[in-house]
Amino acid sequence: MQVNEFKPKIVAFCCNWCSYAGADLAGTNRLNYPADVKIIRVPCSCRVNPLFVLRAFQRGADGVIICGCHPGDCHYTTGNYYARRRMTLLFSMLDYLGIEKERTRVEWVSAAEGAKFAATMNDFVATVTKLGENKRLEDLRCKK
Amino acid sequence: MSFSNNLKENVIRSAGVDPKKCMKCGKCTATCPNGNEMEYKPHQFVYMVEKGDIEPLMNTDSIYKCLSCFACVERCPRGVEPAKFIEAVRVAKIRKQGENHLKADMIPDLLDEDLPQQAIVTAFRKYSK
Amino acid sequence: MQRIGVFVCHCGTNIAGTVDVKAVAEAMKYENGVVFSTDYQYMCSEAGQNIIKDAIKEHKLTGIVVCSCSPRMHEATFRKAAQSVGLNPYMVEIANIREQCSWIHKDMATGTEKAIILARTAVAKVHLNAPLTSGETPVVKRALVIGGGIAGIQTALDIADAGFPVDIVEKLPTIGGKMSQIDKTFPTLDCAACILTPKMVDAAQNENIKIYSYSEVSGVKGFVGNFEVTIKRKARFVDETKCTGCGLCTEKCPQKRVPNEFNLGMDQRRAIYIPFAQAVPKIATIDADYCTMLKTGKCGVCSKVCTAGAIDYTQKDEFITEKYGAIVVATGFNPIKLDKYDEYAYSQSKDVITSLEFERLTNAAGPTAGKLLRPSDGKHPHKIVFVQCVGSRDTRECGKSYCSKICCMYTAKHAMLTREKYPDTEVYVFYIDVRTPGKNFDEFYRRAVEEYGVHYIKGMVGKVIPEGDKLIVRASDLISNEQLTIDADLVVLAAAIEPDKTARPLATMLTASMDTNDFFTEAHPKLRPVESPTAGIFLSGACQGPKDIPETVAQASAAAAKVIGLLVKDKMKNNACVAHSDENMCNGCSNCAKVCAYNAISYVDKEFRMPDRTTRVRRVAVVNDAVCQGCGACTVTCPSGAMDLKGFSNKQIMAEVDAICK
Amino acid sequence: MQEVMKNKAKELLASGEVRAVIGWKKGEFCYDITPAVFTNAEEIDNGFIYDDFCGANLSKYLIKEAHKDGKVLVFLKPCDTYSFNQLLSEHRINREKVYVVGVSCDGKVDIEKIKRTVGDGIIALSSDGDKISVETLYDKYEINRADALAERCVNCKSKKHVAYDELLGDEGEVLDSKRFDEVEMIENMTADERFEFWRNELSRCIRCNACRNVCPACSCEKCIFDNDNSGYVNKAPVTSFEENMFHIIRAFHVAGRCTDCGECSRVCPQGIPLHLLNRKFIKDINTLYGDYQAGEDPEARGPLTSYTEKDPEPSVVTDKE
Repeated sequence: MQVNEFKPKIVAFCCNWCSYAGADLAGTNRLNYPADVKIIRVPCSCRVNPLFVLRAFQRGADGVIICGCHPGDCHYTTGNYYARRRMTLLFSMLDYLGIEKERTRVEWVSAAEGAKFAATMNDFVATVTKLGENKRLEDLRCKK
Repeated sequence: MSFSNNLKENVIRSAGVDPKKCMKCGKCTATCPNGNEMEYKPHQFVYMVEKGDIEPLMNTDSIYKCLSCFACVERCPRGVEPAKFIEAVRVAKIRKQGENHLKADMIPDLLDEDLPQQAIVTAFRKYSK
Repeated sequence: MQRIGVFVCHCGTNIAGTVDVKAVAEAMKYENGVVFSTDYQYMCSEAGQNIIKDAIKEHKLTGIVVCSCSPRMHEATFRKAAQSVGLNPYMVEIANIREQCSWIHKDMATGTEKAIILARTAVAKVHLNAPLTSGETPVVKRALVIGGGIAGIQTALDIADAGFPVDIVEKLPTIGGKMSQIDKTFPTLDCAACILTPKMVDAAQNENIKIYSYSEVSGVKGFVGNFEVTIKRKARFVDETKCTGCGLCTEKCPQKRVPNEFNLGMDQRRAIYIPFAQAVPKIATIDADYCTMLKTGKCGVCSKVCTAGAIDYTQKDEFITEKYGAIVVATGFNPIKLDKYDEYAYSQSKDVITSLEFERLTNAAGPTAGKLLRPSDGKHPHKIVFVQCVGSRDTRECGKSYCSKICCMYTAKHAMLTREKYPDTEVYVFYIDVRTPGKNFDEFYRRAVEEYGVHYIKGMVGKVIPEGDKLIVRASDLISNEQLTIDADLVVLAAAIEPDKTARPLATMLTASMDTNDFFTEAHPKLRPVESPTAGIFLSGACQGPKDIPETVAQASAAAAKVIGLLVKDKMKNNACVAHSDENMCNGCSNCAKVCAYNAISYVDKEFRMPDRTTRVRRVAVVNDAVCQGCGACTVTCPSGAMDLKGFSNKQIMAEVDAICK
Repeated sequence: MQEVMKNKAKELLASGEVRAVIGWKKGEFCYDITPAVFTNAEEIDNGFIYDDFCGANLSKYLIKEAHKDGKVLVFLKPCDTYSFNQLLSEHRINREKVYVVGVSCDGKVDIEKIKRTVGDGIIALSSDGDKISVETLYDKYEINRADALAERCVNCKSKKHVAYDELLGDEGEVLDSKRFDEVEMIENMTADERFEFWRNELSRCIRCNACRNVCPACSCEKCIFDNDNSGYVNKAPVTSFEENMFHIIRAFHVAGRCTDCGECSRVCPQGIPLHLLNRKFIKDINTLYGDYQAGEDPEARGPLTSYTEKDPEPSVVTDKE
């Protein structure tokens, strides 16, 4: 086994009503996914400011994923529709700037989709691990 | 991909409408002025195209019984436009070399003095290449 | 500087099995601002809560972090515990080290490491937490029901029975709605009037119910608990307080040629009229479009015959304003206009009628006194064709893409009743599908076929051609795969139903959302079916989607229950985690209001003192705490960052991000 | 044209119809024309100018000027009227206090392009139809005007005014511009090339904030980068990340509101093609959510404050090949 195995830092923004509950369900069902994923609870995916995504990358995150209710099921009716447009445009811009687009993702996970949550995280961590450390968008001051 | 699948896709593509939109109400057949003359009625065209069952449609004279009056197109509640499938099947048939329903030299005998000019032109368009 | 306490829960072995809880508690002691850190078997137990309470008091904690199960589980528990010893409940943060840590990781080292990071993240957030208080707004204990059909009546009765005053606003001179026009009701075939009119009388006599008939809502201000509604009372030129409803004027009025809308124009009424015998309120109304006196100033017959002296030709529209805590929308439906369906010859032949017209033709109080006669020549029809899905499930512009839901059943009813009363009549029903989900519904439809001999034909009518006194119906029979031609005497079209035209402008006034078909949208399609996403607005009946009477009544009562649940509260506790706009930074650009699903944001012009001692008036956003639900959509759309969300502020979330990425 | 504009300005000032006039005046050099507020005929006679170098978009100045008492006259070129409309839709300008005079525009000249040919030391410039005569300390030159046109004018999107009270000169048409070609070229690079391209461009940023200060969409009362409470406060780039971050955030904040007036690139002292960031958002919005031109219709709802249920998923970006 490699000694200095790369462990990515993954920030997951989860909406309180669907995806955070989906993450809880993954736990209740003891579905394993890497410990590299750390979840931040937000009321709705529309609360996620593109600035938060950039901030995470600045502080050395290797991947950022945003999870919300499925379109049409938003607890606040329309929040995730706005989030969808914002994130699509942000990701497209990051890609345009040459940042690996695989480091960003939006996934709709309902409160009943514990298995999907775990599978999504496994897949995302694997993708980001393959990419390696985030070098293109990080602030060297923040890196220890 | 099998041949029949290709044929189905070709017919759907040249019809330019989606048979899956059909809710099988039968208003096309109800409204068809020539429906009882047809072996396969307009609603069957839609259904059979969707199933990929196109050979029988190509071999029936129903494709020539359709008057292209577009009553079914006008009245279809789902925008399926059955006449376009009939037209597409007919075109698929005619495009096969030598499968024309009428040969050009047969037409003079069939002409009738009272036949409107437009009908003659339509007949040429519809029954031959 | 905060004084933070950290409490790590073992949850038996649920957490302690894969997380070294002692190590987590120990690690937290060295975090900035943490003055106390401990672990315990079950933090949620009484003993565990006491540890928290004691520590808050002893160490003068200003914020706490509980490392335990999901906040969705016990956040409320720990907030309550904190509050009981004087710590603001919003100074409590939960680090979810069970569902999102111990339960998904297998080895102790990984679990412990992650738990420490999660705890540290929560500590970082608590540093920036501020005590929050939920605002409170008093609730006006009065409800408004818009629409006086069976939905509105039922909702009003239920609310009134619970002891709350409720007003019904009905645009027509009488309440009763569509149900009053219906003859019999499926699947029991009891007469509609027999079950509706007692309810109308109940509503009129109930002390808590006030009926504003011939009135419309013309303006809505305010928010949940505190709506201010302007009601336009249209001039009916009859003094409501004096009219006894004797009906003498409606017999003497010389203007006899007014199409009677209650019978869908199949007969005529006078210019002064009472819509039907059981109308509530039973007050005459003058139709200004036809009244000779109002148009030319010459006549005055009604005034002369009225012994009560109730006629007042000078009456004007009157506007009244009333406060309400909750508003129920019950604006109902109408059959669509069929002028775009020329193939069915509706506008060409009097004998092609809609199903609602058929109801009136079979109703004892209808234009034919209940005898089924053809509108054209008054003859008894011997062959009747019913056409279903006229305009329903039709994606063309003239149609409605949805299923109107009630037509299958009422057509079965019409067919059955016709065969029962007139066994010599042949009845054909053309259908695409027969949809009968409902208690005793399919049995009802089968009875029409099996006992009454109604001919159900799977197929559709393509064209109806009036020929002599016959209607030539050309149709398809898809089972036998042939075209049919039927020479019918009467054709009945089951026209699609659509929301009442008044619903759209009303929705704008209420800021309640609607779908593309103008049906009101519910707050959640499954779990909150009688509430609009706009707080304090409730939905009753067909305004939310096509419904039959039992469903309408069920929804009406459900809406009433929701309204009662709101009105019993003296004050409403608002969500504490609401958006807040910093007026010094706000540009007044309106982008936040555009994304707000609740219309919680309004704008005011405010005077600001400038550094050079001048003043400047700027437009700034103001969030209504009582309406904001705290989703945060506005915070992201705000370019200047003036808008922030309490409890989930930009700085708090970024502190969490920083802690995770450390 | 200049004389007509001067007369119009003087006429309205004299009649008391307007309190002030926002126009352009000469700066230190003959080519650095700057925006200016004129309050009397004398100032106009002495300083008002309208020539090939009046690139500045005057709409942003209305935010401050139109708050004071009395009406303000402003001269707007076609592209400026889009910014004006956008500011109106965001309630930043009181329409009643503005008298908009639309002026026709046949493209403005980019002094950097001229300098590339003639070098420094320009002392005089005059344009005559298709030619521009340049006199430097060292020599005289004549160059084609078309070769000196600013990039945004070469790819002009519209010569039509979308708002005005009065029009001087001829009204033009909305043009079928090739403004997205360059964006597409970058899109077609590999990720590594794109990263290199932008690193090369953005690393030159000195955070002078000129792009922000000139931008009509960047007109916040207080910019988050200057606000200690925002959590994003950041006044000068310390690392490469911050250069990226500043420009991404700025572009995102104006996404859906940017009218593509091109002022950011015009004023950038480092010559960073900032408009290519904004155009990327505009291009994405057009392809993903339907054509939208900010400022075209002040009543229209911006693409980021609206949605449809059938919007494409973010995976159109993250999963594309």
